[in-house]
Amino acid sequence: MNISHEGKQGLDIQKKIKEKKEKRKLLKQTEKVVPIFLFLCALFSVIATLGIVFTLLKEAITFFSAVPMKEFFFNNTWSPWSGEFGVIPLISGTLLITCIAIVVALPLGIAAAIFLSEYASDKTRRIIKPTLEVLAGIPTVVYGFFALTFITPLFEKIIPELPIFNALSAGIVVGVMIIPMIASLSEDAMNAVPNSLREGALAMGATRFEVATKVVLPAAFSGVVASIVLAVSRAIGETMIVTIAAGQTPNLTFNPTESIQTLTAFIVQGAKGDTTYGSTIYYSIYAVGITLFVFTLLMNFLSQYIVRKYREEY
Amino acid sequence: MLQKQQEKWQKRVTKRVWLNKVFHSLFFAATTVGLIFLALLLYRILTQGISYLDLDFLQGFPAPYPEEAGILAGLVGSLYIITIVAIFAIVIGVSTALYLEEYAKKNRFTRFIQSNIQNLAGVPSIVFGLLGLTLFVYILHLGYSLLAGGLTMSLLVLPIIVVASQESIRAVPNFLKEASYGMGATKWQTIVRVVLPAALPGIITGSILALSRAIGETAPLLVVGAAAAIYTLPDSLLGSYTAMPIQIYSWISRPQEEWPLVAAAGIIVLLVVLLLMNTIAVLIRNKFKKRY
Amino acid sequence: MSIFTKAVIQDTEPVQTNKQSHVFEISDLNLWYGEDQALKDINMDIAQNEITAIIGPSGCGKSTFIKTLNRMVEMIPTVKTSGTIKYNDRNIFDPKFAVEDLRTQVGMVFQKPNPFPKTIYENIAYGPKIHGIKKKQDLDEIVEKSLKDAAIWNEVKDRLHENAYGLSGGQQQRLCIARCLAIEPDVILMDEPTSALDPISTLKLEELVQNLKQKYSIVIVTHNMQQAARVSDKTAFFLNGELIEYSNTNKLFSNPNDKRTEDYITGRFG
Amino acid sequence: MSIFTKAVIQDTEPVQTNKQSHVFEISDLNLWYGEDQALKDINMDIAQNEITAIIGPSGCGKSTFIKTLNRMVEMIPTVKTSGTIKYNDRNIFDPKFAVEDLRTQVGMVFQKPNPFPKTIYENIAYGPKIHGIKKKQDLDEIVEKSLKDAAIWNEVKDRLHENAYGLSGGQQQRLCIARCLAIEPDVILMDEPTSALDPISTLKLEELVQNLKQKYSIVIVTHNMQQAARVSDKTAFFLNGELIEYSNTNKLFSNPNDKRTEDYITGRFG
Amino acid sequence: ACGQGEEDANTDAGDTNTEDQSNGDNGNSEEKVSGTINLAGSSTVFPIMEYVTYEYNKVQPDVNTPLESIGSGGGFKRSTKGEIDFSNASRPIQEEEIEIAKENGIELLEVELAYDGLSVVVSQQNDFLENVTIEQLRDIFIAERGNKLWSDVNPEWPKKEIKIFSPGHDSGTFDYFNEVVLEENPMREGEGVTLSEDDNLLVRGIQNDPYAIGFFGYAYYAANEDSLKVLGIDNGNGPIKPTFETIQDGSYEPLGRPLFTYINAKSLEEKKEVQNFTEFLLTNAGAASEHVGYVALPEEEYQSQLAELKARYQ
Ligand SMILES: Nc1ncnc2c1ncn2[C@@H]1O[C@H](COP(=O)(O)OP(=O)(O)OP(=O)(O)O)[C@@H](O)[C@H]1O
Ligand SMILES: Nc1ncnc2c1ncn2[C@@H]1O[C@H](COP(=O)(O)OP(=O)(O)OP(=O)(O)O)[C@@H](O)[C@H]1O
Ligand SMILES: [Mg+2]
Ligand SMILES: [Mg+2]
Ligand SMILES: O=P([O-])([O-])[O-]
Repeated sequence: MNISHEGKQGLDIQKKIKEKKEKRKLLKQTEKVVPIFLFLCALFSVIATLGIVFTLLKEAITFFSAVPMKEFFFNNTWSPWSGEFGVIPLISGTLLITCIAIVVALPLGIAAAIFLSEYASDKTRRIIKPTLEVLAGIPTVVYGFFALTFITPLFEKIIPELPIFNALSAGIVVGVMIIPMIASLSEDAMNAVPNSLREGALAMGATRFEVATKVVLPAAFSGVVASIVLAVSRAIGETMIVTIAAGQTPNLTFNPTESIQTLTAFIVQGAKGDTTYGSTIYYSIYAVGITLFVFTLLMNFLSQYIVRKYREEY
Repeated sequence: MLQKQQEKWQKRVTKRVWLNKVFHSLFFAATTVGLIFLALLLYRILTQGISYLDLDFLQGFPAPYPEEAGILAGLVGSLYIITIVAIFAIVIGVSTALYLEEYAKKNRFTRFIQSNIQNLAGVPSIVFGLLGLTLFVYILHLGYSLLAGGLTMSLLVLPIIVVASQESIRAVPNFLKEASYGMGATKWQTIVRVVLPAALPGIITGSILALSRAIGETAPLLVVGAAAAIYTLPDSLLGSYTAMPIQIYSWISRPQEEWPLVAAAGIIVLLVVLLLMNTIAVLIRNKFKKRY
Repeated sequence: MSIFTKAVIQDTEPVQTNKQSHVFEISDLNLWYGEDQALKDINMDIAQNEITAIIGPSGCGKSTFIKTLNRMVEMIPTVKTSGTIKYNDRNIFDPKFAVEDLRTQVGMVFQKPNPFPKTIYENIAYGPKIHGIKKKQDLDEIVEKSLKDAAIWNEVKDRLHENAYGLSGGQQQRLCIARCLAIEPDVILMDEPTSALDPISTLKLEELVQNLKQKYSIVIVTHNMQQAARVSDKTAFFLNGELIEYSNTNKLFSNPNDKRTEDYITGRFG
Repeated sequence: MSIFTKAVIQDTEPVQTNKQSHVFEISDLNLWYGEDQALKDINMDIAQNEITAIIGPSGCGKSTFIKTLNRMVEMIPTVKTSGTIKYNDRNIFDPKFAVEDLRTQVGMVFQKPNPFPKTIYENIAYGPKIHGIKKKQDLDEIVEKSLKDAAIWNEVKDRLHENAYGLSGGQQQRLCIARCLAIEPDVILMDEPTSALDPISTLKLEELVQNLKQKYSIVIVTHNMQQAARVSDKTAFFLNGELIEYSNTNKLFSNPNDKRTEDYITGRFG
Repeated sequence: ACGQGEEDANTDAGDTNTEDQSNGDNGNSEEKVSGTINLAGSSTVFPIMEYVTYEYNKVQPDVNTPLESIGSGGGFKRSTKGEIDFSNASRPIQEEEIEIAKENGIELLEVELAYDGLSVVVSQQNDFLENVTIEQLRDIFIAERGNKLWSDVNPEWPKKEIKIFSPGHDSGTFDYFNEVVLEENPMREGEGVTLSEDDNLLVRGIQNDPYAIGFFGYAYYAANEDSLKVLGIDNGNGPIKPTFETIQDGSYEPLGRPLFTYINAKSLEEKKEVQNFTEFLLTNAGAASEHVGYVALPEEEYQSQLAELKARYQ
C-alpha cells in the first residue's frame, strides 16, 4: 500500500484492520468449516428420506419373504391374525375416505378460492383467508373427536342404522380439513393470473362468473390441479381422524355407512402394541407403510410434475 | 344483422347477469361452509369442555376418574417435546436452508436435495412414526422415551422449517448482501450479520408454525409409544412421557359419558397453547415487518 | 422546432363537433380515487365513426377517462364519479343499463397486449361464446372475419389452434383488436395501444386503426403526439384531470387556443 | 444546443493521465455474462485523488465495469473475465489477493441507498466490527468521524440509535457513504449514487463527493451528463461494452475526439 | 349389581390395611422411594392397575409408573425380554413364553390379582338376545361355520349382518375365549370383524349397534352397564349371567377366570421401588379389583403371595 493518508488524523483504520487481520486466522477457518457443516445438515434431510425408505424397505422385505407380493397386492382379505395379508381392503378403505373427502373439499375449496380471488374485496379476503386456514392448523385428533361425538350422532338421526364407526363422517371431516389446502393454494394460483386478462374479458362484456370460469380458472389450471393433488395426498395420509372415527374393520366395501380400516389406521393399530416385534404382523405394518409411502410419493411427484409441466406463462 | 345480433345479446345479458349473481351467492355460501364448521367445532368443544376446565385440571395427572383427570403431564410432555424439536430441527433446518440458498451450486445434487425436502414434507406423519419406531426405539435403543418421541417429531417438522427458512432467506434483498460484501466482509460474516438477522422473522415464524405442528401431531407419538397413564413428569430424556394429544386421544377412547367432556377440556388447553404460539408468530411477523 | 410539421398541414376544415352525431355525450364528469380527484368537470362529445385522440402528460387522467367510458374504472373499489355520460342517449350510469351490455357495445384494447392463454381461435371465439353463439360454423365465420378485419389473418391462418402467446407483441395486439371486433362493438377504446410495440408494428397498427374508422368509432389514448397527429380526426388535450382543449386534430396541433396546449405540443413539458 | 456550456469552459488543462500516479491500471479487460460479452478490451488507468466519471447509455456496461474493480461482479456466477486490473501494482485477480482485502481498500456506494436494517450507529460500525475493531471507544470515534466526513453528522447525531430506515433517501445515501468511509478505503466506487434522489439531495451529495476527493480516489458512474461535467476530473465514455473515449472531463464535453461521443453528449441517442 | 359386594370388599380391605400396618413396621410403605416402574400388558387388568398406580402415586409421588394397555400377549413379549417390570395378563403365561424368558435370563413371578368373568355383550338396543349357548357362540364366531347373518345362526333372529367386536390376538381375553369357547377353531376375521386391543373401542362399537356382539373383561361391562347388555351363557345348565356372586362362587363357567400380573424377579430383588410397589399392590389389589368391577381374591391369598414375594428380597 503505497498511499499515505496524510489527511487522515486520529485512528488509522486501515492500519488497524491490517493488524487485526494477522490475528484472525479463526475467521478463515470458520469460512472453511461452515459450508461443510451446513452441507452435512442438508445431507441430513436426504438421509432422513433414505432412512424412511430404508427402514420401510428392510422390514417390508422381511415381510415379503414370508408373504408373497402377489398375495399382498391381490388377495382381497385382510385378516392378519389368520395369516391372510391381502391389502386390498385397506386400500379400498383409504380410497373410500379419500373419495368422500374430495367430494366434500373439491367443490367447496374451489368455490371458496373463486370467491376469494374473484368476488371478495381485499378486506374480506384478508379476513376470510386466514380464518379458513385456521382449519388446517387444528390438530387432527380434534377433528376425530368432533367426527365421533358430533358428526356421527348427527348423521344417525338421518341414517338410523349408521354404526358409530363409519367411513362417512370420517371422510367428511377429512374433507373439511383439506378445504383450506385447496382453497388457499388455488386462490394463490388464481391470484397470480394477471389482472390484464380479467380486464380483457370484462371489457368484452363478460360477467365476473364468466371471467372466473372461462379465463381465470383455465389460466390457473395447473396450480389448481396441483393443490388438489396435494390435498388428495394429505387425505390418503390422514391418520387420527380415521383411527378415531372410521373404525378398525378391514371391509372391502365402498359403502360409506360402513366401518372400514385405512392403511394408516392399521399402522396405528399394529404399532400401538397389537402386534409383537418380530412377528409377521409386525413386519406387515411396514409393508402397509411402504404402500402408503409410495401412494403419497406418487401424488407429490404428480403435483410437482403438473406444476413444472403446465406452469402458466402469461 | 349487426343490429339484430346486438338485440339478441342484450336479452341474454339479463340471464347472464342473473347467473353471475346466483354463483356469487353460491361461492360465498361455499366459503362459509368451512367457517361455519370451524365455528361449530369451537363452540361444541368450548361448551363441552368448559365444565372440566379448572386449575385442578391444569395441575392434574390422567386419573381413572373423570373428576380428577388433568392435563399437566401432557402439557409438560408436549413442552419437552417441542424443546427437543426446537433444538434439533431448527438448527438442522436453518442450516440446510442456508446451505441451499447461500452455498449450494445450482447443480443436480442440489436439486435432488431440494426435491427430497419437498417430498419429505408430503410424507404422512404416521410413516415418520414408523421411522422413529425402527430407528430410535429399536436400532438406537432409546426405547419408548421422550428423546425418541422428540427426535421423531423433529424429523417430521424438519421440511417445514427448511422451506420457511429458505423462503425468508431468499427474500433478503441482494442489495443488503452487496453492501456487506462491498465492505470486505466474508461470506459467513455477511450471513451472520446481515442475512440471518433480516431473515429471522420469517425463520421464527416458520419455526413456530412447525412447533405447533409438533404439538398437535398424535399419530407418530402413538407409534413411538407415548404412554397414556402416567402420573409423574418425565425425569430424564430417556424417561417415559405423555403428550397432550395422546392424553386427549386416550380420553376420547373411553366410552363412558363423562370422558368426552374431559377430552374437550384437554382440547381447549391444546387449542389455547396453539393459539398462543400462533399469536406469538403473528406478533413477531408484525413487529419485524420488513422495512426495506 | 415542432416535430409535427408534416402531419399538421394536410387538412384545414374547421371544428364540426356540433353538427355530427355523437356516440358519447359527457357532461360534468368528475371522478375521484378516494380523496384524489382525477377528472374535473369534463364536458365533451365523441363523434361517431371518427378517431378521437386523447393526449396529455403522464398522470393527467387519460387512462382514467377512457376507462370511465366503459365503466372499467369501477374495478378500483375507491372510485367515485359524478356527472353523466350518455352512450347513444342512454346514461351509462343508469342501474338498468347493465355494464355487461355497455361493454359489449364499447370494446377496449389495452396498453399491453393481453391475449388469453388459449389458442388464437379460442381468443377470438371467446366473446361470441359468452354471448351464446355456439355453432362451430358461425364461430369459424366470425373468427375469420375478425382476424381479416384486424389485418392479421394472413399471418395466423395456418396456426389458428396454436397458443396466442407464440405471437409477437405487434401480432398479439392486433389479435386483441380482432378479439374486440368479434363481438362487433360500436365503439373501440384504445389505451396507448402501441406503447409496447416496435416502430414497424406501430405503423401497421396505425394503418389498421385508420381503416377501422369506417365501421367503428374509435377513442385512442396516446402519449405520442406524432401518432395523434397522424391518425386522429379530433384531439383532446388533458392536463391534471382537466380537459384543456378539444378540437380538430389539425387545428389543435397547428393553432392551439390554449397556452398550455401549445407548451405541451412543442415539448416544453410532459 | 448543448446544455453543458457552463461546466465546460472552466478549465482547459490537457489530459495528464500519464504523469499522475494511478490507483487502477486496467489492461485488456474483457468480461462475459455467460455467452454475452459485456466489456470489450478495456484499457484505462484511474488516477489517484481524482474523480473519474463513467458515462454511457443504458446497458453499455458502466455498472459491470465498476463492479469489476472490486470484483463484486463475481457474485453473478456466470461471469468470466480476462485481462488484468492492477490495484496499486497488485493484480486484483491474483488468487493470493483476497477479495475481502481488496474490498476493504476499495469501497462501494450503490445506486439505491442500501443501509442495513439496523441503527445508524450500527450501520457505520459494521465495517470496523467485521474487521475486528471491537472497542466501544474506537467505534464511537470512527462513527463520529465518518458521519462528519459524509456531511451528515449534524442531521443524525441525536438519533444515532434509531433505525436507519427512518432517514430520507438522501440522508440514507450519505449514510451509506459514511459507512464506506468508516473503514477508510483508498478508492470509493459509486454506481449512479444520485439516481434515486431528489434534486436537492443530489446537489448535497455532489458537493460531498467533491470534498471527498482530497482524501479518496473516486470512480462515479452516472447517466446524468451534467453531473459528470459538474463533478469529475476525468470522464470515460462507454458504448456497447467498449471504452470509446477517455479524457479530461472538460476536453471530453467541449471537444470530443469521437463522433459517437459527440452524438451521445449532444443527446442524439441514449 | 355388585355394589354390596364392593362395600364388603372395601371393609375387608380396610381391615387388612390396618393389620398390614401394624405388622408391617418393617414394611416400606412410609419410606419415600423414587424411580420408574414399567407396567404393560392386559387391557383387562388395566383398570385395576390404573387404579392402583394412581393411588400409589399419591403416596409415592416420586415413582414414575407408566402403564400401557397392549394386551396380555403384548405384555409378555416385552416382559420376556426384560423391558418391563410388571406384565399384566388375563391368562397364565404360556410354555413358549417361559422358554423365551429363560433364553433371555428372565424369571417372571406370577401374582394372582382378581377373578374376572369374561363377558359376552351386545347393545342395550339388541332386542333378540338375552342368553346364548356355547354352541351358538361357536356358530357366531368360528370362521369355518360361515355364518354372516344373525338369521344364519337362528332363523328367528333378524336377517342382519353379525358385527363382531373382539379383542385382538395378542389379548389374553381372546386366547381364553379361543381356547374355552372356540376350542382353537380360527375365529372370523376381516369383513365385519373389528379386532382391537383397545377394549374401549370394542365397547363403543357395540354400544349403539343392535347387531353387534363382542366380549371382554367384566370391568368394561360394569363401567358401561347403561348401554351394554351382558348375555347369560348357557353351558348346558341353563343361562348364567356374570355377576359378583356367580363369578365368585364359580358358577359363571366356563368364562370365569383369574387375572394376573407377572413380576420380573430381578427387578423385585434389586429395585426398592418395585418392592415398595409390590407391597402396595398386594395390600390394595382387592379393593382395586372390586372398585373397577372384578371380584377380589380372599384376603389370605394376597397375604400369602406377598409373603412369598417378600421372601425373595428380605
Ligand atoms: N388505482 C388508483 N388509485 C388511486 N389513484 C390512481 C389510481 N389510478 C390512477 N390514479 C391517479 O389518477 C391520476 C390519473 O391517472 P391516469 O392513470 O388516468 O393517468 P394517465 O394520464 O393515464 O397517465 P399515463 O400516461 O402515465 O398512463 C394520477 O394522478 C394517478 O396517480
Ligand atoms: N446478471 C447479468 N446477467 C447477464 N447479463 C447481464 C447481467 N447484468 C448485466 N448484463 C448485461 O450486460 C450489459 C451491461 O450491463 P450494465 O448493467 O453494466 O449496464 P449499465 O451501463 O450499468 O446500464 P444502466 O445504465 O441501465 O445501469 C447489458 O447488456 C446487460 O444486459
Ligand atoms: Mg395511462
Ligand atoms: Mg447500471
Ligand atoms: O388385554 P387382555 O386382557 O385381553 O390381554
